Amino acid sequence: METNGKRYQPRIIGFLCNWCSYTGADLAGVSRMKSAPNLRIIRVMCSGRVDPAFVLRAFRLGADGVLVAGCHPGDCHYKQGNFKALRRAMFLKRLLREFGVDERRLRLEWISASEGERFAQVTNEFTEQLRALGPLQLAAQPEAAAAAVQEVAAQ
Amino acid sequence: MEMISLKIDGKPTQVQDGTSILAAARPLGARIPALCYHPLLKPFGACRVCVVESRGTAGFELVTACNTPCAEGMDILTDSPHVLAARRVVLELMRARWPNVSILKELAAEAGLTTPRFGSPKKDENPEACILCLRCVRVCEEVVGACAIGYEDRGMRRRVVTPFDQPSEACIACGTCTSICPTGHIKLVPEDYRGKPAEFLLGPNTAIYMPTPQAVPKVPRIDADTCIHFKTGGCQACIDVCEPGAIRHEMEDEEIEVEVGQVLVTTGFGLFDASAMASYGYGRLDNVYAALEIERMLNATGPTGGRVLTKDGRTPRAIGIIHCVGSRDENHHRYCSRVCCMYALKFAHLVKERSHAEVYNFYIDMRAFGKGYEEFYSRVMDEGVHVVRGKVAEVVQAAWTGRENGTMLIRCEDTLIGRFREIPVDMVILCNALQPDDQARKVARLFGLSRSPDGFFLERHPKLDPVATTTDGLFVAGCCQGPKDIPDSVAQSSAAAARILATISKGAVEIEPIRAEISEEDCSGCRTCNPLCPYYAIEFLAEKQVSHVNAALCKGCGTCVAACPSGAIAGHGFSDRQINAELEGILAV
Amino acid sequence: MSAKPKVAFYWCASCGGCEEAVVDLAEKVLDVVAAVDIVFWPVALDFKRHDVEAMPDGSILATFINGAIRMSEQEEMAHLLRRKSVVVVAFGSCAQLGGIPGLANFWSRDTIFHRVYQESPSTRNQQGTEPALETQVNGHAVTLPVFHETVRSLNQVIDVDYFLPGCAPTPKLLAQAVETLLSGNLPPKGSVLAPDTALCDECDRRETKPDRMMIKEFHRPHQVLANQEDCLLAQGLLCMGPATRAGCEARCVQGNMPCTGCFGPTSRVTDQGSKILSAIASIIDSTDEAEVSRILDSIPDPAGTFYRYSLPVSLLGGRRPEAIPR
Amino acid sequence: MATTGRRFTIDPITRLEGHGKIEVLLDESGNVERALLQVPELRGFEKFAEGRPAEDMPQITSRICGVCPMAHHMASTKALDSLYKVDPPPAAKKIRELIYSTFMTEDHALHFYFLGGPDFVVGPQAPAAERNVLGVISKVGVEVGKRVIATRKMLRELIIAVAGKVIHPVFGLPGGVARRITREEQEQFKKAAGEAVDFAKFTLATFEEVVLHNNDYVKLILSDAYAHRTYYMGMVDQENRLNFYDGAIRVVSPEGREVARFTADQYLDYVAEHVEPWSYIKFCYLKPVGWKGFEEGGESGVYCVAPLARLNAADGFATPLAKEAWHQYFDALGGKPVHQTLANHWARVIELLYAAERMRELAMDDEITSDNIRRLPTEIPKEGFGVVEAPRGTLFHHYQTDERGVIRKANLIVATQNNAARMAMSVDKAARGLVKNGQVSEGILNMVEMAFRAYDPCHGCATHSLPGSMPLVIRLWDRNRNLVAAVRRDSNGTVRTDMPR
Repeated sequence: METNGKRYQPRIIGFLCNWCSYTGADLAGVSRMKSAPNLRIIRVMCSGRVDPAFVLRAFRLGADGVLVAGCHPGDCHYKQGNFKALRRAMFLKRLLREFGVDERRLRLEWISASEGERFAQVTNEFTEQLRALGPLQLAAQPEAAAAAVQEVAAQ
Repeated sequence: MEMISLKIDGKPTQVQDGTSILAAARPLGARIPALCYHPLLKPFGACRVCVVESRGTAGFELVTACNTPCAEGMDILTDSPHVLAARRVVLELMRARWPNVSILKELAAEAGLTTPRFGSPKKDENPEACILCLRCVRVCEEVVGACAIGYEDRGMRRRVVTPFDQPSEACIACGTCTSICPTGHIKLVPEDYRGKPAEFLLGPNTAIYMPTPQAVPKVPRIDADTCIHFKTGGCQACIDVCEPGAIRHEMEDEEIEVEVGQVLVTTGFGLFDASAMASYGYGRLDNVYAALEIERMLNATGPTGGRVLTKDGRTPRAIGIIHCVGSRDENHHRYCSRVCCMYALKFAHLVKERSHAEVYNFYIDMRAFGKGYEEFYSRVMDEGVHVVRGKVAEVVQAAWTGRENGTMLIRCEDTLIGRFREIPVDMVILCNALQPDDQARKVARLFGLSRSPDGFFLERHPKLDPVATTTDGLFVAGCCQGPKDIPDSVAQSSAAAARILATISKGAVEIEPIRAEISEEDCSGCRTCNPLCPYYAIEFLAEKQVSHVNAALCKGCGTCVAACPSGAIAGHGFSDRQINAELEGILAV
Repeated sequence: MSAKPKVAFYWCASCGGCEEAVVDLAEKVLDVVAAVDIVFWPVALDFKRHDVEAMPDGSILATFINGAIRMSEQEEMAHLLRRKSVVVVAFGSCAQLGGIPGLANFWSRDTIFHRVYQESPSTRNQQGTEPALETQVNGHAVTLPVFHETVRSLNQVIDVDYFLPGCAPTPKLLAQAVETLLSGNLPPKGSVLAPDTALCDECDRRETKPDRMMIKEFHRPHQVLANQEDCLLAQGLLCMGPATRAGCEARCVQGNMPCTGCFGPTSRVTDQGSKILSAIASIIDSTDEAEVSRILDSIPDPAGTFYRYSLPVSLLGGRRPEAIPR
Repeated sequence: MATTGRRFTIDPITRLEGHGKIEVLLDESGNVERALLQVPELRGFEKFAEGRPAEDMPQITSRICGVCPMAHHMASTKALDSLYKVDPPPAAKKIRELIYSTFMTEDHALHFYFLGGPDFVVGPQAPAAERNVLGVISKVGVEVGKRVIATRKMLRELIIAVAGKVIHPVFGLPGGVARRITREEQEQFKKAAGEAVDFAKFTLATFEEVVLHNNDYVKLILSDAYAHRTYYMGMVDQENRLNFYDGAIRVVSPEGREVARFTADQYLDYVAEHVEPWSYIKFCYLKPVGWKGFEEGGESGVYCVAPLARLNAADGFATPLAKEAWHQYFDALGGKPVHQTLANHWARVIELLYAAERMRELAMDDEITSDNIRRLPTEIPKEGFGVVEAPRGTLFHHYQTDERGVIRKANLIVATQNNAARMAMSVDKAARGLVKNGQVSEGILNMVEMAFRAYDPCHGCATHSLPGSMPLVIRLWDRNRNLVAAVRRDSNGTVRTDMPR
């Protein structure tokens, strides 16, 4: 999709678990793999740390998509964290639907530390998908966002 | 127990009551032949070859020595005319039925018998015919205790059989019957024999054996699967013969729990099963060997004493060594097993050293990367080993008759000359790939190790931390982490050991400051977090009605932080505030 | 003019329940009347907007505004009262969070109008008449205030000093709030004038919570006979208590019904809905996608349930305009 | 002042989903051409109910009105019974009606002493500043005032105990109620009910003494200024006796003939709503008769609800004291139907007595402490209807759901909407009677105010005036949209007429 002549560049937030996905991303880099620059990574210790509020806030602050990536089921460094992430993501997708936000804008992936290639592929694929979906226009609630931002500042 | 005195061939002797005449006579040098008699078995008196003359006041009688107990004042003759006549007739009758059985021939000759006068309706020409001594049936019952065989019918029609002539369930394939049979009528036939040295097939062929000639510790062991005792509870003959009394059948496997602070995982590798590549004929063609089998064959203490032999015992004229079997192969393992090139060259070298066979190495790339390896490579070249650069397409049987001496053809493309070639060989050696052990997955789960796509255990960082894992106190070394040769394995495990010792000597463990903390005044005691902690670090303080995080147990995953519905749990290191600030930042532009 | 501190009450898009809460001060209402000078209370006293406009800015000590902001005139009054008041208190769930009327943010002005004035089965309206900002009646232009596209909480329209939560706030909390304001030592700006722990803290059933609260299936209140002793969440009823600020003394739970979250989140949580979602998802007792999805099916309306009172202040705010079914 | 159209300020009349406005439009000769009562607010519950689980509706719809939340809660709960086709156990029905009667008692008490009462008890001529609960108290004595407050408090606390909350209760579920009543609570109810009945008797006595023994008041009540010959609607039991909680809806003609008798699920055949572009409220009318504008008489579908209408629509009461009062009422007012709007007050006090009596009956019934308080739904939900008599009139809830019981469509007809047309007529009538040749009689304020108060208006719903006079401003516009006059009562209660220029 084209916006003012330039190719539309979706903004993606990636929450990557420290042990698998973040290392995987690192590997992708070490292995000189090409992946879209649209993904902006936030490292967390475990995908289980990802509070659904982070995802919503990311959307509120202008992200067009959010990627949550963790270890493969059974390989979680914290045994079960990724299953919590899975359940939250499944639930969150249902919620997004009701808010009229395409659930594909939230993506949960299992990327192990050795899957640098997969990381690159997911990133590129997701970027293309979001490009096809176009920019996310949330219900205009500037005050809400402002309030949220203030709180962050206040803490 | 009272003693009995009697005379044998005029020699007076004393024996314990109940001793058979045979047992009493043999020590005195009396020559009493016997067929059905065996010292381990109860006397049976079936063959009647052991007849002797017993003189008494009322004249004499002929008795079988094996099952007639001695009696006070007996006067026994073992080679009187009566005895010899009677024995000759017995043997004559047996020979009439089994003319070619060697032991009967010998005894007959001894008894001065030439060709028998009789014929037999059941004449059996077989030199290994069953002479119905029934030692086998009795040993199976009396010693082995398996009772796997018996006999049917009587007189002329008697036969030794398994129940209902079916393969006997009770048979434990101990082979005792074969060894006790005087004519070699019973044979032990191992299944699925593929012309390999027995040790690759049957495992130990005796119940007590030495694992390998160079076993460490160098002590024999009992194979419970083969040992009669573990099957029948009987036998234990070994205990009688072992003077130091070193044998303990009652010993059992036991699990020993050891509490440790750190673990070094060195569970090694598994071998690629070459039969998966059917076109190379492993398991199908007689003289196609896997690398480890050749290791044994080339071993001075191996089954062939280190000689290079084909199945039928000839020295091969030409040998093909195929590299990268299962390695560097899209269909099997994409990685290089790293050790094959060098051991393949070693084989070539040893074969050259011990035979005049031509040696062909079929390789994709020759990887002689280590210290001194390249030199070894050129040396092997100088020894006249042929190398063909190309992946072998298939190995086919070229010879069909015995006279063709089992020649095979190796078909491949020689990429250096760009030609398709067929090379005849007598023996093929396959260099199987190294692959993760079958148990690797279990081990990984047990220790919470990650595995790379190829299935080997994952180190913390491929460059910066190749011996540690993502779990503190857990290290990996050797081929369980990836294919490597001995020097590399030694180096890696030494490194790991050093790391472990460093922590031990420090005596304290540093844990990350990343951790969850519950604020008591903020916690409502809703207990949502309680079941979430994988380390059981969250406890509920009943008296205060709030939950509490044990800082020592908490690993800081933050799952509880994200879950706390009233935001009462602070995630130090990755707090909501920090992450929100990150979000603000990266989404600001 | 008396020296008594001046206090004003005003209402926007609300149900009058907050007003009732004031009346429920019962005998205390007289004390309040005695202690302060109520200068504006359209529901009760006869003062007009022009009276308020006449007051000097900041002459009112405290104004309690309840109700969400839906109509243009409510917005105007809010701004006016903000100017005139030292302290503005968002009084009740609607003013603090948007409240139940805020659920309208799942829809647009047009869809609401269409439903109410055209589609409703009892409505007879062939001409498709709808209320208009300006109508000609006998040649006179008669006007109506603007119905905004979305519902907003008070602090999304004006700067709010304090929040008094609840639908409706309990007389107890109201009395405390008035006391605090009169006492002069004011809490930090932005404070919510209620306890800052979750409801479980004051719930009689807390003791009955199991050690390992994992849930295999959720029930809707009408599907089971919940016992009157044990934690409702443990009984599989979706109780918002763990994610809801205390202060109501767990009245709904005493009525044997789960908390619906009218007190909003604690000060440490921005988005009440996503927090309870996270908590609930965490304690679902399954790692099998199909089963989890089956369990989630037993919660028919997550958005409307988790944001029952806080939709306008939620991070997403409401349904994306483009996505509103017509 | 050509721009006055833009200049006017919005002043609270009383809260009709926001603030009410009255616009009086004059013709050339300066006589009233049209007087409009505007309701300038809407919240749209019908729409945002969609997608919500049906079982949450009793709690969501109660937010329509924080003053009579119990009415919505109960109508909605009954709609769920019908939605799931589940009949509550006897105990549950009794508990519901007990709580509902308790609520009716305290709400009517609220109106009589805090809202409507002042007009009479203190007196229509008294300065507005005195016409509030304090005025009432000073008139009838502090003791009484305390008693009023104490009684309401007692009743509301009982409701809290059983229904969870009094402002927005939670105990209603399809097939019954969520919570048992304990023996202790029953004792409290017995005690409270006793006091409530005494209180109601006392209130009726007060009303008779203060109002009925005062000819001016009686005249006022009977005066034609507040009379509209319309249809009347109310709920009745099998014997056509007035009932708040359950029964059939009965409609009588201006002549008092029964013209319709229907159940909740038939409401669409009898009730319809009319839309005017100048107000956010919809005007109800009888569908079979049809909408003929804001007109009286049998030809016009305009009808009336709430106490006056309920007594007109019923043939009596089920409880002794109320029955007695009923006869007294119609004897004094010349038989059924009574068209005088102000009679609402009297009718309301009688209803107060009935509610208290009914409460006492149910409190005495030991079955209310039964454990069998709910029957679990088994049917697949599709459509449900619920109706109750709210203090301010008949209240309809109508839901359609999917098979999971999630609301697809909701329709609500709230009490005061039924009265909207008749109320508008009262305003118009008052204005016409009082504005002549551009001259405004100051009496217009009281008159209109009295008319209003009598309806105890609670537009859609959530509408009450608490102590004090109903704040009011009326603007008069001439043909050229010039402000002729703005009449308002100021804070000190004195009436002021602003004449531009």
